[in-house]
Amino acid sequence: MGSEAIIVFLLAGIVLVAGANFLSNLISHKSDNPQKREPYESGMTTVGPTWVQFKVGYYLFAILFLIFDIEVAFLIPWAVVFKEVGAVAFIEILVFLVILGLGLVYAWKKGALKWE
Amino acid sequence: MILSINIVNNSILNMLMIALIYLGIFSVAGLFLVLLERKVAAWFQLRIGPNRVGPWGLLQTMADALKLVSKELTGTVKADKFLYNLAPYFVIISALMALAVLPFTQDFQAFDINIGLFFLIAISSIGVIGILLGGWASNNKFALIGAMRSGVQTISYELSVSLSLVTMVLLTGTLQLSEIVEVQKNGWLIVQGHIPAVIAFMIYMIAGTAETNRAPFDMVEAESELGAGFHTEYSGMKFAYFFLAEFINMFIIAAIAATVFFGGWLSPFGITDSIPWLGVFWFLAKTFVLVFLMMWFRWTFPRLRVDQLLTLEWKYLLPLNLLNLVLMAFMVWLGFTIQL
Amino acid sequence: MRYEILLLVITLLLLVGEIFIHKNKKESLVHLAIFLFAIHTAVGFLKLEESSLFGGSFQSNNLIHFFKNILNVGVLIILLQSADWIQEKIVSQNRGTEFFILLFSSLIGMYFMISSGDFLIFYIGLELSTLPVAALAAFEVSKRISSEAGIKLILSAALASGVSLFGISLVYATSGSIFFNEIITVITANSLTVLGFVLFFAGLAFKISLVPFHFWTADVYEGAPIGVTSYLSVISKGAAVFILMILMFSVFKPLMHVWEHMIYVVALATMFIGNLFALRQKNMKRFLAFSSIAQAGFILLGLITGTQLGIATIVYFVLIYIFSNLAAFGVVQAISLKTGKENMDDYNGLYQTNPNLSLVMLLALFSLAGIPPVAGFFGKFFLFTAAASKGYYLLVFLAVVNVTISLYYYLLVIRAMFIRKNENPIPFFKNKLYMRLGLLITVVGILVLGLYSPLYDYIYELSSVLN
Amino acid sequence: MTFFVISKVFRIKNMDILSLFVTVPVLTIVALVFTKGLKQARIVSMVGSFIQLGMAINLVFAYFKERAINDSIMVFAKDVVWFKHFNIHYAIGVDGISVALLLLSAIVVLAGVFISWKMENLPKEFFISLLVLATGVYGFFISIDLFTMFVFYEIAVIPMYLLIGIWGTGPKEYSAMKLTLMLMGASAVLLVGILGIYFNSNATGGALTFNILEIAQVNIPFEAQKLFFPLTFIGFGVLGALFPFHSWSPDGHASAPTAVSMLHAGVLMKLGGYGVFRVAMFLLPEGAMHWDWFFIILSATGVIYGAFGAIKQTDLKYINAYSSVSHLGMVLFALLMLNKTAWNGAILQSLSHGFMTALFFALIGMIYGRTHTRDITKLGGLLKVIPFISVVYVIAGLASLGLPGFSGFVAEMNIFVGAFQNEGLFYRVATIISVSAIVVTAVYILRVVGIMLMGPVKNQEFLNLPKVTWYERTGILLLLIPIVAIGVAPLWLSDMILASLEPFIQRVL
Amino acid sequence: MIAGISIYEILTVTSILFFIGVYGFLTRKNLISILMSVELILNASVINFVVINKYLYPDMLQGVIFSIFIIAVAAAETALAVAIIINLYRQIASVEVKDTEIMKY
Repeated sequence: MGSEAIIVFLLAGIVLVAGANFLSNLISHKSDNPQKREPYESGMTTVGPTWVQFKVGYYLFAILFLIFDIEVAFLIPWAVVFKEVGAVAFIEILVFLVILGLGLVYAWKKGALKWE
Repeated sequence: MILSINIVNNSILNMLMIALIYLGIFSVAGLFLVLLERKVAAWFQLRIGPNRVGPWGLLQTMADALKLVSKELTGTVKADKFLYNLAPYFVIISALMALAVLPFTQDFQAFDINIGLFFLIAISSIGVIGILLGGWASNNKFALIGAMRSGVQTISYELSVSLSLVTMVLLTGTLQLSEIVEVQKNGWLIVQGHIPAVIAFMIYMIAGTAETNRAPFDMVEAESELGAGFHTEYSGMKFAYFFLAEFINMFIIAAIAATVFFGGWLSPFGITDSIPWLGVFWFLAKTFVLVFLMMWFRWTFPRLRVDQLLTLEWKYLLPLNLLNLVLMAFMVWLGFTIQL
Repeated sequence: MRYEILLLVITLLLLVGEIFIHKNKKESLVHLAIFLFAIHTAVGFLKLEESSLFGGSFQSNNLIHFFKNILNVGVLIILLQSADWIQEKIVSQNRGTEFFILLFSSLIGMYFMISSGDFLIFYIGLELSTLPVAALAAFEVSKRISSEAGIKLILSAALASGVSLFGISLVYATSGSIFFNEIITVITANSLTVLGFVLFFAGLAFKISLVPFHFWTADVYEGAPIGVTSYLSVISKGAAVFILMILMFSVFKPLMHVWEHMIYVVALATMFIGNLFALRQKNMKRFLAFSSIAQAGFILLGLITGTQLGIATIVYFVLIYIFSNLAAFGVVQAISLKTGKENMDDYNGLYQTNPNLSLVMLLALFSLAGIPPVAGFFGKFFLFTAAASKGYYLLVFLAVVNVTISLYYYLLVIRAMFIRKNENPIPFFKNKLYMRLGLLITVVGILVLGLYSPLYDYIYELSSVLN
Repeated sequence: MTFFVISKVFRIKNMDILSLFVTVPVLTIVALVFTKGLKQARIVSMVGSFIQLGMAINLVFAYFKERAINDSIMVFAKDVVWFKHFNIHYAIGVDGISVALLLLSAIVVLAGVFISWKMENLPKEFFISLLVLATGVYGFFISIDLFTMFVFYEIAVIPMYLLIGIWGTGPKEYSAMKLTLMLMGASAVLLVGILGIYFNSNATGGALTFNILEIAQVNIPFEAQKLFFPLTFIGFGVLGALFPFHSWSPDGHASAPTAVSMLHAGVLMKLGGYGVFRVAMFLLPEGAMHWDWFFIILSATGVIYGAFGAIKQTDLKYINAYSSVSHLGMVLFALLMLNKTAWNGAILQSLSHGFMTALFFALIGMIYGRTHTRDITKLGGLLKVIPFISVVYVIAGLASLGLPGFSGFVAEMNIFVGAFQNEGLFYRVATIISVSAIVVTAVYILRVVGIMLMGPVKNQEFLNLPKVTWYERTGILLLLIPIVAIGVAPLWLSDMILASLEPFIQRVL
Repeated sequence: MIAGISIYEILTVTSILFFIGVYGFLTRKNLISILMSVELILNASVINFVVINKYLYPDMLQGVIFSIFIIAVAAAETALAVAIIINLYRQIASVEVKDTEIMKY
């Protein structure tokens, strides 16, 4: 008995969705109609493929996020022990954040944060 | 021992019971929040809102739920069936698991792990995978655009959420939620940390609202341009999951804020310390005030454009947040905190 | 720590400059970067105390300082040689400073890697030294070949570091520590440790591009900008060799009876495959890529000894190799920049039009091949001596056979430049100051390093730290 | 004399008489770098080579003077530590053998410069390469440290590639590559041998050393000798055209420009014999005894093979190249005979062949320069057209086939007398086979003389060939005089060599 | 520590994970898949470190700290790799390995 609890909640979530789906299948009214299974596009038939190359800006932000998220991953342990360590921790994180901040400013100036 | 609730002695049975209780909380809270939203919306617009089904329309969402259950589960032919069906699981499970670590009171917390806050941050970002999957697998242009927007928005604001929480962790020195609440016996963190804590709270609320894709940050499902966004192709119960999860997420965001900034189940000035179970009341009260705040946002602010949204996060909130973090660290280092 | 901090400050300065200086004045940053790095290199030669920081995670001694100086000089040469390219092609894209920032970051990573006192710093240093180079390899964003080089480099590097990490985790499992000085005391040659070591070695072998982990080398070298290619082939390889040597001679010394055989086989395979593939290359960059694979094989001859002699010869060889290879790459870069020609056939009749460049190339190739009196001969001779000191006469013999094979293809280039005639040879051009300076330093190095014996003696003195 | 002047100018002490052999060519090269055009280049190189010749002659006299008061193995020895930790020294010194070979080298280099007087194509680079080669050769002969020796060996070999590749004729790229690779491959083998000697040089507990004289003090274990003797022998032997590894030589000589052929056949190939003698046999005597039979077979085959190869060829240069294979095979053969007389003969043969073959190549170059063909079947009656060249050619040919009165006779005489001193059927058979090569030599020499020089003029264009110029005369005479001198008065040379053979005899026999 | 599961089982899993990664790296035809294979290898190492630390050397945190750094570095690596892949995709509209082989031996 311990971290199995997480698995229990996982299963509970699955049961909830699967059960409700099952229930819905059980009681819903069904009708067949080919138009119903078309993708919705404001009443028009879809033209061209949907899965196309997407705007690169999204990836750019994803990459930026990755970097800053990892930064948070380092900040969390630091934050936990900050009270105990004190001055050294403060200075070190200052260096860390200054470099990161420079990175952010750099991305800013390079136009990586601009959504075009 | 992670599970802190003990209902029956048999461990397996105990777990099942807990799971069931949480499922109950989950659905009831979801349904109630939906109703609340509609009522709040109505009040803001000087309407009455749902008032036919049950007293004051209390059963309105129950009726809606029944309607949704009785609808046929359809999907488009072009969809990637497996991923399409998988998406709801992600959003539901992540919401449910996040719920499980929240301390409703001292004793009512499904599991109290020592990295609680970290777990919350981690688990809350899984939901976006469900949204991305759903939007992509639908093979619908609106859905795809919605999903992509959701992705970029969620991950962006995730940073601010995490950073503002980290700012508060500086005060607590622990990630365990129960201990975070414990620390606040000397005063809620928003008081202890005063200026930076207030800033952190404001950032957190903005970012939290955005992370749940709620207005004014709801480009994801901007009706006027994207139909229904990422869940355009979802109907019936499958739509309900996303709908439900969104409201639960709102609750979770508010609950975290209540726990971290406002002392969780602690009563103001310890007025109900002698009656522990009243903690639930205080917790829910604080949470719902914050939920109301989020709903207030929704009906007050106009929707942002994507570029404005990203500008807000990356050019304002994030740098501000980093500075705030340093400020807080500086304060904690020099002991400028307020201890009641 | 002085090296790291100073270079970090320079890098940040450049970053600040990049952020705040107007687009039209970016060119001055190129000069500034080279100037600052030259100062950094010069400062590196000042005396520095041996020290140990972060509870033994970061170590430095005079040998490491010396090696960092070697790397500095190498990078300085690369910067000088690349300056024209940056000024002509890159600054106009407003990315000139990034080149320096990435290069310096990578160099900081190498500093940390070779100074590491535990596997964590080692790993971080390794990655920090590799990742910016991958970005640099894909630096010419409009060129497909450059992107391919970048992707190949980063994927292989990621695989290598992953494999390496898995090996480290196994070593950690058996020894219970990631600190080198603690591992030394407990390590024994049990099968799990050996497996861990082999995986770890495989990871570094990727970086040094030893056979059979060399597949990325030629493609990356061909695709990447030449400055980056030379960085990969000398600095990156040199640093990896150095840390591999340190680790094998200290931490993994108890496994010596295992890795001796391994190195023996790998050395032979690397030399032969590198050389034999080099024979058929037409593109100068690919050609030099395979040649540098073969050179890595020679380095292993020093590695197999596990003695002070081995360390000294390897460091000495790497030093000389840096100068020789950079001279060759410098010429290729100069020609490629002015004419865009990179094939060996284009070099036909080069001596008629550009005698100085041809002579530099001649010296570089002789040095790479190991022809006296240029420095390469001494480096190779001492490596062979080191290997022979352990009685590996057969290995030395095969290595020398390889020297002969390599001489063949080096002579092919010399033949093209001096003997062959060309209808439309590369026209005469005059290099700019930086390039000339870069080539001049390498030429002086090639000519002087071998004959000036106190240098070797100095390295030998320094090498005693491990024993 | 010259040395005196130089030593005054450069304030070099008397002991540095040998280092000058390296510094003067290097200074010449440096001077050449700053020259412009053919005229300046050839003047500078001529002056440089003259100084070298002067130094060499001076060295001979100085040697005799020094020898009278100094009975150490090497005189004018000098020793500077180079790489401390490997115990590598820049150690130099000469004995009679080296002095003789240095003299040979100086003469051939000077003759080579004269023969290349009209080098139009890239003259500066040509003379630089030539002098680099000369530096290597001088350095090799004065070194008594294996490492230094190896360095100079390679320095001497590598310019050949450019010399043949750039200024050669015919399939020059192929020949140059073949020559370089085979010689460098040989040096690869040699390197292993040297390292083997080095790591076994502390058999009696001393430090590892590269110094030949120091190694000669210790007895290297027999096992090591057995292993490293063939490596060292082959390593040097390839340069001395040891039989199965000789194939670079005909191609290389045929493609090389005249001066290079001269220098190569006349001097560079001597490095092989000298190295075999000085390193392989001197340092590894037991190995030499052990492998004696094997290399005798190889070298005897080389003698015969070279001779027959020369018969078959029609290209003048090939004929001469194969004849070189034969003659140098005889040198190696004599060295392996392991007795004093044969050794003396071997050294004399080296010298004699050096002058002779250089002369041959010089003459061939002149003939080719005038007639534009080296095919003897297309030539004829040259005696009438260019008498000077033809007469010298006949003289050189007679010297080559060992006519008394010329150097060849003295050398071959000594070799065969020495060879016959060895008892045993095997040695006898080998000797007889080698002796028979003399007959074959006579055949091909006379064949060439007969076809090319005698008879009617086959091509009318040949009637108006240019006269022999003064520089060509000088070059030829430079080479011709020693041939005659050795033949007529061999004793002074012989004495010098014999005295120097003493340490070898003590160690090997 | 998880009750009832010994270190051997977990190490077996990570080894399998590792070799799946290596196998995937060598056989996959898509650059993104290759990247994912690499991530598998890294994750195998991460799990290894944590598990070994937890089971064998629970008094020190070296393995856990190591794993945090691996995660961070892996993220940086992925970011860079994806960036380069995107750049490549913009030029050749493909992320297949076979399309990236214009350079041959």
